Amino acid sequence: MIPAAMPPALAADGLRKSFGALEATRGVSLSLPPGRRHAIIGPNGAGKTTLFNLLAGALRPDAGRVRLGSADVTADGPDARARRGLARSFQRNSLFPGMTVEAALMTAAAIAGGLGAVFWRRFDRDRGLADGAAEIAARVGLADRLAVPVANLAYGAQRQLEIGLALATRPAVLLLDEPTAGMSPEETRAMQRLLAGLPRTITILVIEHDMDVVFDLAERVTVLDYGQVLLEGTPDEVRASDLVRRRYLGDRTG
Amino acid sequence: MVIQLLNGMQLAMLLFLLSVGLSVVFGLMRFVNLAHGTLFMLGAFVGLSTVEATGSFWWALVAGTLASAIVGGLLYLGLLRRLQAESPLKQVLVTFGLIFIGLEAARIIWGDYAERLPGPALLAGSTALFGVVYPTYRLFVIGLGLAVAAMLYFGLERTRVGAIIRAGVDDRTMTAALGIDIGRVFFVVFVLGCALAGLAGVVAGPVLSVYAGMDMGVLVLSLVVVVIGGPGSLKGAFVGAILVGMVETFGQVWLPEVAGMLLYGLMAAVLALRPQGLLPAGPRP
Amino acid sequence: MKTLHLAAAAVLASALAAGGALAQAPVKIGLVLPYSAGPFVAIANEITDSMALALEETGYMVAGRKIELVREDTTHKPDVAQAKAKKLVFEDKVDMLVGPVASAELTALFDFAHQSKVPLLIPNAGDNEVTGEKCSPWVLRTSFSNDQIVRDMGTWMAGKGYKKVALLAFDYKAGHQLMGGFKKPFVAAGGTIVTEQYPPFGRLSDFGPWLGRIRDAKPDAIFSFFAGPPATLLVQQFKEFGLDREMKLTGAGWLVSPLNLPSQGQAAAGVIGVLNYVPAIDNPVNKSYQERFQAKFKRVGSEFGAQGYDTAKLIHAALAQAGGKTDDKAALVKAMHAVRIEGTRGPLRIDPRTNNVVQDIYVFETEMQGSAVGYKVLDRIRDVQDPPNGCTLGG
Amino acid sequence: MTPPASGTRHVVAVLLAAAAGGYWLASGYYGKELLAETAITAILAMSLSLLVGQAGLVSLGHAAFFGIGAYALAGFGARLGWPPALAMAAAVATGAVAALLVGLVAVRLAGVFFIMITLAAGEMAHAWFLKDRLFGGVGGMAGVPRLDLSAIGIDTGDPASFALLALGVAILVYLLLDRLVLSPFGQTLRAIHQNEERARALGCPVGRYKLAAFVVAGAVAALAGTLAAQRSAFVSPELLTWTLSGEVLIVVIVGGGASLLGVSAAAALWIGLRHQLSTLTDHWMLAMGAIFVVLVLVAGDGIDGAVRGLWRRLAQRRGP
Repeated sequence: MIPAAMPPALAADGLRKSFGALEATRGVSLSLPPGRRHAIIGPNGAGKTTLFNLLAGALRPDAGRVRLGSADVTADGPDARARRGLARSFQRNSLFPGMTVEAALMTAAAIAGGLGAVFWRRFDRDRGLADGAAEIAARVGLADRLAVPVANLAYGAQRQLEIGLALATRPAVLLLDEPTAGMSPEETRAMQRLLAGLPRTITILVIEHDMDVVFDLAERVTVLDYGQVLLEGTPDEVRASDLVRRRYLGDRTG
Repeated sequence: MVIQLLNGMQLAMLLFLLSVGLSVVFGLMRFVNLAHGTLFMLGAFVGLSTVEATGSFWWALVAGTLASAIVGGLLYLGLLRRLQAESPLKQVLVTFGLIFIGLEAARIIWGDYAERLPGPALLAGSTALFGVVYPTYRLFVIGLGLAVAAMLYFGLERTRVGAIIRAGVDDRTMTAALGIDIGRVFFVVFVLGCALAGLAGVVAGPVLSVYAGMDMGVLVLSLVVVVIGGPGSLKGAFVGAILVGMVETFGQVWLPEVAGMLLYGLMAAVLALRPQGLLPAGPRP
Repeated sequence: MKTLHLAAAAVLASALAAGGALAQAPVKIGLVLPYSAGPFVAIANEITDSMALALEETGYMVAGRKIELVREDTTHKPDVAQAKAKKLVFEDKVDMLVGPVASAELTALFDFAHQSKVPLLIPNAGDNEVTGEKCSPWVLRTSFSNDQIVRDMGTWMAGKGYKKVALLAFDYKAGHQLMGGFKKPFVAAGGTIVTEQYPPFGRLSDFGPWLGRIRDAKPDAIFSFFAGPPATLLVQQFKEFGLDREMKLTGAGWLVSPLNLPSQGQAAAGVIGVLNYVPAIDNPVNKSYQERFQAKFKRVGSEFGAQGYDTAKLIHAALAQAGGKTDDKAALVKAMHAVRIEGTRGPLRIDPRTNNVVQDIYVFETEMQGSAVGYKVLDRIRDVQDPPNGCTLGG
Repeated sequence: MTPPASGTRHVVAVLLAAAAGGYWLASGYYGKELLAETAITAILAMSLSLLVGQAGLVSLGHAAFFGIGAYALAGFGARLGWPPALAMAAAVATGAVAALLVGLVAVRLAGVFFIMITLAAGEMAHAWFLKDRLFGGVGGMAGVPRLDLSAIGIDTGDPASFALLALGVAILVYLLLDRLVLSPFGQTLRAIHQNEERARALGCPVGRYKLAAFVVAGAVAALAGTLAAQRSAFVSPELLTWTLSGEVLIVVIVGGGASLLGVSAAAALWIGLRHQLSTLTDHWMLAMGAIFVVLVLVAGDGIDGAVRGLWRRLAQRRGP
């Protein structure tokens, strides 16, 4: 008997999704072993966001399957997938504008920890949640801004909190939707450092436009084009590919 | 049976005149105007006073329609415009407050007694139709409703303003981005809706009685029409009105035990299964 | 209650101490009526205005005491009606209550009046049970019971050749009481009920559907019970659908109340009604009432006003009989039982067996009188008195 | 949206309770009635505040659960003859079940559509009781029993005692809901209100939480209904009209939506104002309507926000 291989942390198999006549995702398959850093790139309209939403559970595929570890989560919504250890960030900041940084991080941890059903304890006096929030804040570089209302944070700091909220759920798999979108070069470098410092217990899949970020972080890269996988390989392989250069990189880097 | 159908149709056309403005305003601005019924009542009362002064139903029709349009326009400019960016909650509450203001104002001006708005002599009596004898005035109501529906349909489908309104219902930001003054379109639509509510009030005068509080019953009915048909949709308002008119008419006779709950049940079912309404306006994601 | 008696005793004592030189405290009558909201505002005002007319005739005086009306608004809410009644009794120390109009408010008031032993005079609400099985020694009715209005109408109509009748009323308690009260004697007198239609209560309504069904049943007449805007609707639609050529429209007289005539117009002509009052009643009290009412308010006084007027008359007569004394409420009620008055409706008294009024009932018809619709009395049924109906006040 | 600092909150709560107590001592008979009505309205408003202020669910059918609680008490207590305490508990449970049934459908909708479906549900309940025969239809039914507290020496038949009972229940409801609002559950509701998509992405089964809030609010509204039925020993379809739902919604918004104490104060304001105005004129609704239109327009954050704004300004003035 052959011992079963460790299942991939996140896998997609033959995902398809159409909007009316438009086929946005046409049979995409992916497999991320635990701890992998994986990036998805592709020109605008290649179907990156649709694929991301299919993986996060915001969209249901017309065909194909999504697996988280050993579980088939194809039929699950985003909340059920989150409870199975999947966390995501949003391309446009999606925060809790009425809370402080600390409260937002505590809230995220409370929801992910299933504490939301607790109605007899004080939320704001939960030491465990507060300590966790402080730890996450330190990790995303917001340790000195715990008491600041989210709405008052600068854009870059809001992006950091965006990652922080996802991390607060203690995810096994982290989906990042353009984490450096709209950031200054300086902020981008800070974000790069943040991402590089994340522990290997977290499997990461990132959609990103900034190729420096991609090639710095990713161990494998999937290039999407017209809703299909054009190529999957190591960053070097992708960089070396004529096909990719013609279809995509060429336009940018010349 | 024919009589019941005509009865249902007559009620449906009244509800259509009343609801179409509410529906388009709802669809275009996501704005729930609970005071819409109050403008219906205003039309009826102004019509009543006009008949008393001039003796002419037709002048009443004009005056009631104009009065509701003017008051509606003033309300919009002075009050409701500010609420557009606000949550639906505030709109509901402010217009809810307006209901009571309108009710009491009507009592102060026109008193507590129910009165009748006499119909035009031209339309008195009955007409034989489809083998039944039916009140002529009610046939006029049906005809008027159909005529207004046809005019609105033509206006929406064939004119530039109509195209802008349809575009606005479909995608408000996009329409604004095209450089169209969406605020002015809202205003025109709002005032037109109020005018139709006033028209409905005058037209209803000879069929129902005119009294302070006559708006309360029809308001909820017109909300049912809007929700069932699909907010913002002319066809929806038309079909919704016919559905509500028929369910009211036939339900009360055939299923008197549950008639009171029937319409609300229908409304809840539509909301639960097809929240965009039966005939939603335009494509929506 | 103890404090109330103590307070009254204190007032009495101080009055005696002053050797009667001090003016006595006024008799207070608390009015619990829907003045500000709901469909009965007009009725509330007419009752109050007419009571004031009656009391004006007496100079607001009885046996040396002033009479004072204390108004409280129920806002058409039963719980408010009850709270306001309590306020009148415990804070304003009224000697009796008059009210309400709506049956829901009466249900809310009834138990309070019964338990607090303060006389409650009902100026307009007809629920049979209130002076029947549920009767209270403290709740008196100067208006009518539903059964009293229609009991003799069945026999009357059968006698006039209306043998096949369709019943039409809203589907609620009063509707069923009035239709039931009509039906039994009518059938006993040889009549047939060909159909009974009960539209749901309280909807924006169209009688078309029911009139269609009634037409199919081919009755000689419709007997109906509606008031306010629905009554207007029915009267108009009956004509519009041409039913007036096939049958007679009859009903409890509120159908063509003076309050409705302005909105009903000429369609109201030719309706037969039965009621405890109609403006055309030919007696001196009514004539003077109508003259004064019309002079003051520029319209015809309705049955609601007449009931208010008679209520005030009866209260005044009872107070006079009791020598203006109001401390002993039981004696006051006894005085109300004892007095006989001539009211707008003819002779009136309160039946001690049921606490319901004993009065004449009028059958009338509306007709064109000049350019407007007026009333013609067809028949007068004298001294209509309810049987105890389960009320045990008579022992 | 963040709950107020605990210290001030307790001070305000004690002040409000003291004001109610002072009024109880000073008022006459009718004052006790008004006090009981205020306490009941406050309970109803606090229950709606949980929906509107915390979870962001604007219901225009909340009076339905109020009425269902009242009718259920009449049913269990008067028709079936259960002991009042048991009947009250059963009535609250009935309100919860009714809210569960409505909520299952309603929480799937958002914004205006949620408003519309709660309106429809409320109107259905209203139509039902208009038509029913068991409870007297339009005319309503009297004879609803009051809670029997003679064992602990309280005669609830006495209006002064009943006002205290209603106040006591209001305080209990406040303590309970305050706990709920400050708990992780309350925080989760606020998170959903602020950003439903994010809450879902964090793993929150949003629908279930909304449903839970809806059921709790329905149960508390039913509790208020049982008190209302006891106050007048009477139930009628008036308890379920949609205009009552609208009035309570106004009270909640004027009170600041999320602040339990704010909405309680607004309930007192509402009852007091209505009483004062209606003694002045039969057209009091005109004035009430105008006042509330202005309040809703001007005081964006309600009483709670206005008081806090004033506090801040005063604090600033005292500062450097």
